[in-house]
Amino acid sequence: MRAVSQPKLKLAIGLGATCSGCDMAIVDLAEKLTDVFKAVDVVFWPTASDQKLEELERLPDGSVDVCFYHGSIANEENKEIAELLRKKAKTMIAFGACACHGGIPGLANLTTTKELFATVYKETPSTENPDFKQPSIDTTVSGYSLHLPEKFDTVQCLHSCVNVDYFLPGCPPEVPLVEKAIEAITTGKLPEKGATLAPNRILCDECPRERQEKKISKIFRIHQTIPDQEKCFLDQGIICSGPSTRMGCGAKCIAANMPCRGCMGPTSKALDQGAKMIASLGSILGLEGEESMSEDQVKQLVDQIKDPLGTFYMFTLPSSILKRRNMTQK
Amino acid sequence: MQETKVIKIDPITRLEGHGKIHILLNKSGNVDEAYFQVVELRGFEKFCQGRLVEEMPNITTRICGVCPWNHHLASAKATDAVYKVDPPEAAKKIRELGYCAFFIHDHAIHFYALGGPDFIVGPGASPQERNIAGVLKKVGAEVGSTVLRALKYAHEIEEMVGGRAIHPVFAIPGGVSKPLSDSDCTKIHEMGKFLLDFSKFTVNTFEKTVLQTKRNFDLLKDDMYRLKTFYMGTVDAKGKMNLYDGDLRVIDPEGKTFAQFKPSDYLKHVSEHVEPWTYLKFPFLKNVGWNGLVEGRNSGVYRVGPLARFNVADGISTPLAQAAYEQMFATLKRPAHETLAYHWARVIETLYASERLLELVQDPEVKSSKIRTIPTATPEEGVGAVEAPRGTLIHHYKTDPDGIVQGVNLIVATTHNHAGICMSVKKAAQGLIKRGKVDDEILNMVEMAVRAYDPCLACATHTLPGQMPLEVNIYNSEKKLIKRMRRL
Amino acid sequence: MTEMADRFEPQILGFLCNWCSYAGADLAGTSRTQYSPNIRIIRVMCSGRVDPTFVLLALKNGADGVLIAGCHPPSDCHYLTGNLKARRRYHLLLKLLDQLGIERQRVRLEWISASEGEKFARVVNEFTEQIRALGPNPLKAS
Amino acid sequence: MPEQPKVGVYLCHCGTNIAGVIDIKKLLAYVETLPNVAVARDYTYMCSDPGQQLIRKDIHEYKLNRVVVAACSPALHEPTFRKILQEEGVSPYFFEMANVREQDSWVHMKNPEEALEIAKDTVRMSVARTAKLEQLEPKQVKVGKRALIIGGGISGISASLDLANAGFTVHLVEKSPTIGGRMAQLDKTFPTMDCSSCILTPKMVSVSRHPNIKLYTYAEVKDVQGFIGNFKVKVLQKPKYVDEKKCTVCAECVKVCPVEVPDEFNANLSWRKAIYIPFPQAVPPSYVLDEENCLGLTPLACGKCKEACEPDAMNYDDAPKEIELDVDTIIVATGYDPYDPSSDQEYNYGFFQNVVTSLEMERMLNASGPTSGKVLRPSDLKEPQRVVYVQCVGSRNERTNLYCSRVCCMYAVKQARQLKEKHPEMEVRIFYIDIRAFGKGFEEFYEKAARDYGVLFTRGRVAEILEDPKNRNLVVRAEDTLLGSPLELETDLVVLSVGITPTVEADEIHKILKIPTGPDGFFSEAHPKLRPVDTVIDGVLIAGTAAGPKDIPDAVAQAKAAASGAVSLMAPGVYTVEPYYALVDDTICGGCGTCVLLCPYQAISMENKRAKINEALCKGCGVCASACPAGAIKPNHFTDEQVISQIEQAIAK
Repeated sequence: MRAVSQPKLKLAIGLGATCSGCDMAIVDLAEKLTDVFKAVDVVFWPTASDQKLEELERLPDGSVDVCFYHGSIANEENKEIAELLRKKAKTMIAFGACACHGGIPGLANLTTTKELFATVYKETPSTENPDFKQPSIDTTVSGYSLHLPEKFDTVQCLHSCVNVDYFLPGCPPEVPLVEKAIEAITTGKLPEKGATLAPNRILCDECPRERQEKKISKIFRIHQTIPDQEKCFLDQGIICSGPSTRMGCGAKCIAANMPCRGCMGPTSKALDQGAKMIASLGSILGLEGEESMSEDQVKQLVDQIKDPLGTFYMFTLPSSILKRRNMTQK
Repeated sequence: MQETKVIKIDPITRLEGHGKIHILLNKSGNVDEAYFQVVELRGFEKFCQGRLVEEMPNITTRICGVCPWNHHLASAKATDAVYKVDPPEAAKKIRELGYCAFFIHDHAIHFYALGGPDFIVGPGASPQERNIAGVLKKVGAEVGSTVLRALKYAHEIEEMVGGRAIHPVFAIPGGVSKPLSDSDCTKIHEMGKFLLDFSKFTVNTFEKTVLQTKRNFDLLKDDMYRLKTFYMGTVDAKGKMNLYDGDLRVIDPEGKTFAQFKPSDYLKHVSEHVEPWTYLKFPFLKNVGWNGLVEGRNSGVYRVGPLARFNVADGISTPLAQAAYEQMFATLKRPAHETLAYHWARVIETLYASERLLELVQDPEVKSSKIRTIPTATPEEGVGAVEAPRGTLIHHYKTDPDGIVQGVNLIVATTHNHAGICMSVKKAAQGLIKRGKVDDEILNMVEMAVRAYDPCLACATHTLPGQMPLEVNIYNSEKKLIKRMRRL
Repeated sequence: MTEMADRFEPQILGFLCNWCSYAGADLAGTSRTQYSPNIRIIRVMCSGRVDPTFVLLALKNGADGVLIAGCHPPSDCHYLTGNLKARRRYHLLLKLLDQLGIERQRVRLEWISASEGEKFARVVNEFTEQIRALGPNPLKAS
Repeated sequence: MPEQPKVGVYLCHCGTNIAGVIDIKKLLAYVETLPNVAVARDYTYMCSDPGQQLIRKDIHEYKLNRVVVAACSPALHEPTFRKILQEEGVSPYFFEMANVREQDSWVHMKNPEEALEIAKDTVRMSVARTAKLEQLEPKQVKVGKRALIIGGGISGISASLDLANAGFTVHLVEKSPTIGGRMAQLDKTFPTMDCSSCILTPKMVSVSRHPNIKLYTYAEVKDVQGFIGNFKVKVLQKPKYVDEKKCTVCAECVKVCPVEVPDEFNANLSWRKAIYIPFPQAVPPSYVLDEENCLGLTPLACGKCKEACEPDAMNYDDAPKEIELDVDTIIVATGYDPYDPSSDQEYNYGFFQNVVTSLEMERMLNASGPTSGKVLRPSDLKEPQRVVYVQCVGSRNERTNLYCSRVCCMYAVKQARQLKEKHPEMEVRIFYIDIRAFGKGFEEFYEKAARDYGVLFTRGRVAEILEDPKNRNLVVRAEDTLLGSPLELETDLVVLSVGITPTVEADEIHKILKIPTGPDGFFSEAHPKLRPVDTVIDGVLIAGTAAGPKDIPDAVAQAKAAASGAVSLMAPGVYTVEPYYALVDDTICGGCGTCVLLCPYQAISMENKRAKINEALCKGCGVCASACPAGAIKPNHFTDEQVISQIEQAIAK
């Protein structure tokens, strides 16, 4: 632990488009690691205590040692806040799946604000909106204009908006990782910038299940079978993103007998988690008897995978190579 | 100074989710109008289309990291319905067991960290004080460690049952993924006992700090914090309050049962109204109709959440909670319209959740390994509802024969309460802001009206949350900004 | 020539396996078979080396079409079965492209042996016209 | 940290091949603007000595550490230029070839502007790629002096003798009870007309006598593991039930054996016993008892041969032997099977007795054959007066095989001549598409057959063969494509000149050794011109008809080539493996096991939760690398970074 004499580390916890699960994770952390938190001085954490934005604005640039930023950038306000925090913080850490990779809300990149409004404010069965009123950026009510921040068509992860020094993935990041990170920060033992503060191996490394050399002939969906708790999911024909996903989460989902969906994102050597899943699954699926397989049989085989995008990019669409669905297609 | 002002409270702190409040003052500086805005939207309803329906329990937890459990379970129940499967009793009980732990966790955090400070530390205290630290200072550090321990235990139980506490993964169509071992149950039982004591203590703390503190109790009963609306909540077969399953019951402002129905029939009873100035919709009772943000019998506005559950239920199935429930309605006339009484009902629910958790963990069935029913029917459509800490939560899915989601509809607690919150804000503001006089205490007391609902805008907007920073903008009659106070 | 000027000229990127398709392309050369000048070629050892990541990158970098060419299945593959892996990945990738709103016709898998110089030329011509009809890669703008 | 790349770019005119289409000046001007390019030049022939000198000079003058040559296909001159770098002290793997001839100037001759653009893009991609190239160290493996030769036909025999004579140990594995193969079945060989067995038998004997040759007949290769210098071979030898050493070939057993079966050596035109010797000159000279046909391998069932055997060579307890061999190189000489025409309805082979194959004819012509040299028609065992040959049966036909079997024309002419020699009065007619007489002395041989022997040649494919049920005479319907008139003629005997097809066993070997086959099923060479006897598997070579149809001289020539190929691999004692193998990044791999079964060479294994790649087994295809969900596998010289650098430059912005 660090010497008490040192000045406390100034920590800011900022947020954009987030489910606040990351906040909760930090609360847990505070519960579990009171002594770690003794070493830091939370100068800014809107979720947990009252602070005025002015206080943050008044702080000299770079006066905050570290900022944990969670959530993605989904509207103009998120962007402003991210930029402000970047100015104030010496070290900017993308905290959690949304900030690192876009997270599940990043799946909104499959659509546009326009489509989304149509669904939410019109098509949903409980909505009663015959003349399709929809939220607008500026509305005048009883003579006053109310402003709504504009929602971006494309959800961005933090590093596509501001310069990020470190990445702390997970949905939400697991306590041991955050603990290590804070440890590294307080002791000034951070790796070189741009690093991800989690092991660079894949989940299988910490997965206790027994594995075979991979070959799959039939895909099972989780509700269709009762997985053997001792055996690798893929060996049982259940899609698991573990092989394309960074370890460090403690394989808790696996322990709960549920396959990995990739919230930690890919390793530093894999550019695009989804593409990698396609390459690996495409290789091991139908490996047996591949020589005698007809084109049609191959098609049927891969048709067992109903939602490749949703399954393989569940957490990383905004940080993937194509980032979003192309909407110009006729 | 006789200028027209707009006070923009943006954003409100110590709330989950993202929103703004605008208070419009008239020439005399009194409150003319008040608007409560939810400023973000993620559109799960849209991008969940095309997903595998069995993944929905995992996807929809990300609507909210504060209350992922209710989404996880409502979603799982919806997928049960989509696949027309009835999970084994054990699975249902395991789901409810974890849910109880989550309720304790969520309610405790709200009482001690988010809502409580207003009473315990006092609405006038400085912002730096008005937080969990301040609370612990007031109630004593040893209490602090008890609270932290309780949160830790609840968290551990959630993790044991759900795989993870934040964003659990265990519930799937037809049951749960993992059974509970004997040793799990023993541990849970031990921790459960502590949680029960903790809940009793919390109820006492509430009584001491709120009921027996005149200033606070007056505040609680003050008319500016009262709202006469319909209420909706879940009741079991015996009409008792239930958090995991049951019928939805609606009572009118006088307390008479207005409707009782299966969640799957919600469309016959609930509709949503859209306003252009907020991303959040306004649900209302279809059979009363939308008449704007007004109180009373002729307005379709209804409220959900702890107070609503207490108002609609005929009682609570566990002894201690039942006693506290009776005591509450001995003090307040039923149905209770005092918005701040949400806090009271909330702490009593903590007690219920602890009692129920102990009941369940001692039920031999939760150790059964029969926790899955494999679906055989062709998936079509299904509704799943639970009582979230903040009120009724409804998930509704349609799929194609492959189980690919075609349509999603979500109505979450804070959305049900949206109209209520708006009206509470206006009422409180009208009661508090006179002749343009606005200070931090006043603003905070306005926020208190909102905080009572413990609104989770993360949920409400399913929709990007982040908590609600507070911004106060005072404009002159030319709508020029002359003063700004903003919290983030 | 002038009216050709404003005609859309697709830019196609081809991943050719070293042993069959690249040699096939060479044969087209040695036999002086002329074909559309719209393809740029990257040599890989085997069609099984082509990572879907490469295809997405090519599209992201503005390629209007991507050709993957390897040895004829089942057994011509110099590495015995690399082409079969390529085929399965390809069909899975097409499903992903659908979901990403990219016309699946922009990515094409062909079997071209070392002796099929003519076929290589024909494939490039066909593919060029197919993409021409499809129009430019929508991602080019971004 | 890799040092800053200094790239030298060299544009080859290739005479006018490139410069005639691509404006080299413009290209040069463009190339000079590219990042990292220290020097760019053009020259008429980069591969020429002066051309090479340019590069050598610049490497020192400009301290070049990367070289790009824009010229022909890397398949041609990559080795040439790599050698230059090596000699000048730069790693040869820092070289990149931009193919602007085969894939540019030659295919866009009428489109010089576009050709120039393509050249720019191609060179730009190459230059970008060189920046990502890595220093690679070729691997050395020890290689001993032991060779395995699969197949004891003339190719296998020649290769064995050459290697054995050069002092190498040879394990020769033959599936049938004797070596000799197809050649032993032939009577005479074209164009020299010398007797096949007269030239073959001595070689067979010297194989059996050679101290360096270990012979395994009646045996098949079941499994091969490992790599050059370290092949582990499993051979399964079937029981002969006769002790070769004791057997005196007295034939007493044959006399008593009650079982008769068709004699495959005589193309099933005669009968043999269950205990038999394939042919008198068989090597090893011993009888063999084939168990499928024997009554029962026990005195109870029969046991007559055992009683009859003076030297007591019979051993009913003989059992299959599994033999394990360690060898350094392998030559595959599995030979061919004659095409089976049964499935071609038009010829009615198998229905009309008097339709025979050329191999059947060959056996009839043989003095020690089933008819002791007499040509008889099967229906009535009379000597035919009219014989018709049908060419290209099972060759040059999209319904059967597209390729030319290369020997049918000549053996048909040869047999025709033999027939005319025996029966000058006989009418022998050959229906042909065109006579392919390309070999040494072939044309003369063919001329002579027509001119001096009066063999009749009719150009045209036989459409169908009909039979007169009474006398079993045949009617051949064809079109004389020279006269352009249909023609129908009666004949006594039809000989189908059947082609050459890969053996059934070849497919087994293809799977065991993992050497690819072409569409026709023959083994593929590593390079059709430059490496005709090598396969893609280091240390595995091919010879004879296993690699494609050929006649005896070509087969022997190729066998000798394979032998010398094997020598050049084994003689140095070490072999250098191209460093195109894949590496596993241990800091990434989590041991998911995805890659293991994908490797066609079983080069990947799991060692304490990490994938491990055997560099000597790996051929660098990169399937594992693309499949690795962790991105942990890097295939040398085709790494993600290298390919991506090309992708990023491919599309002119």
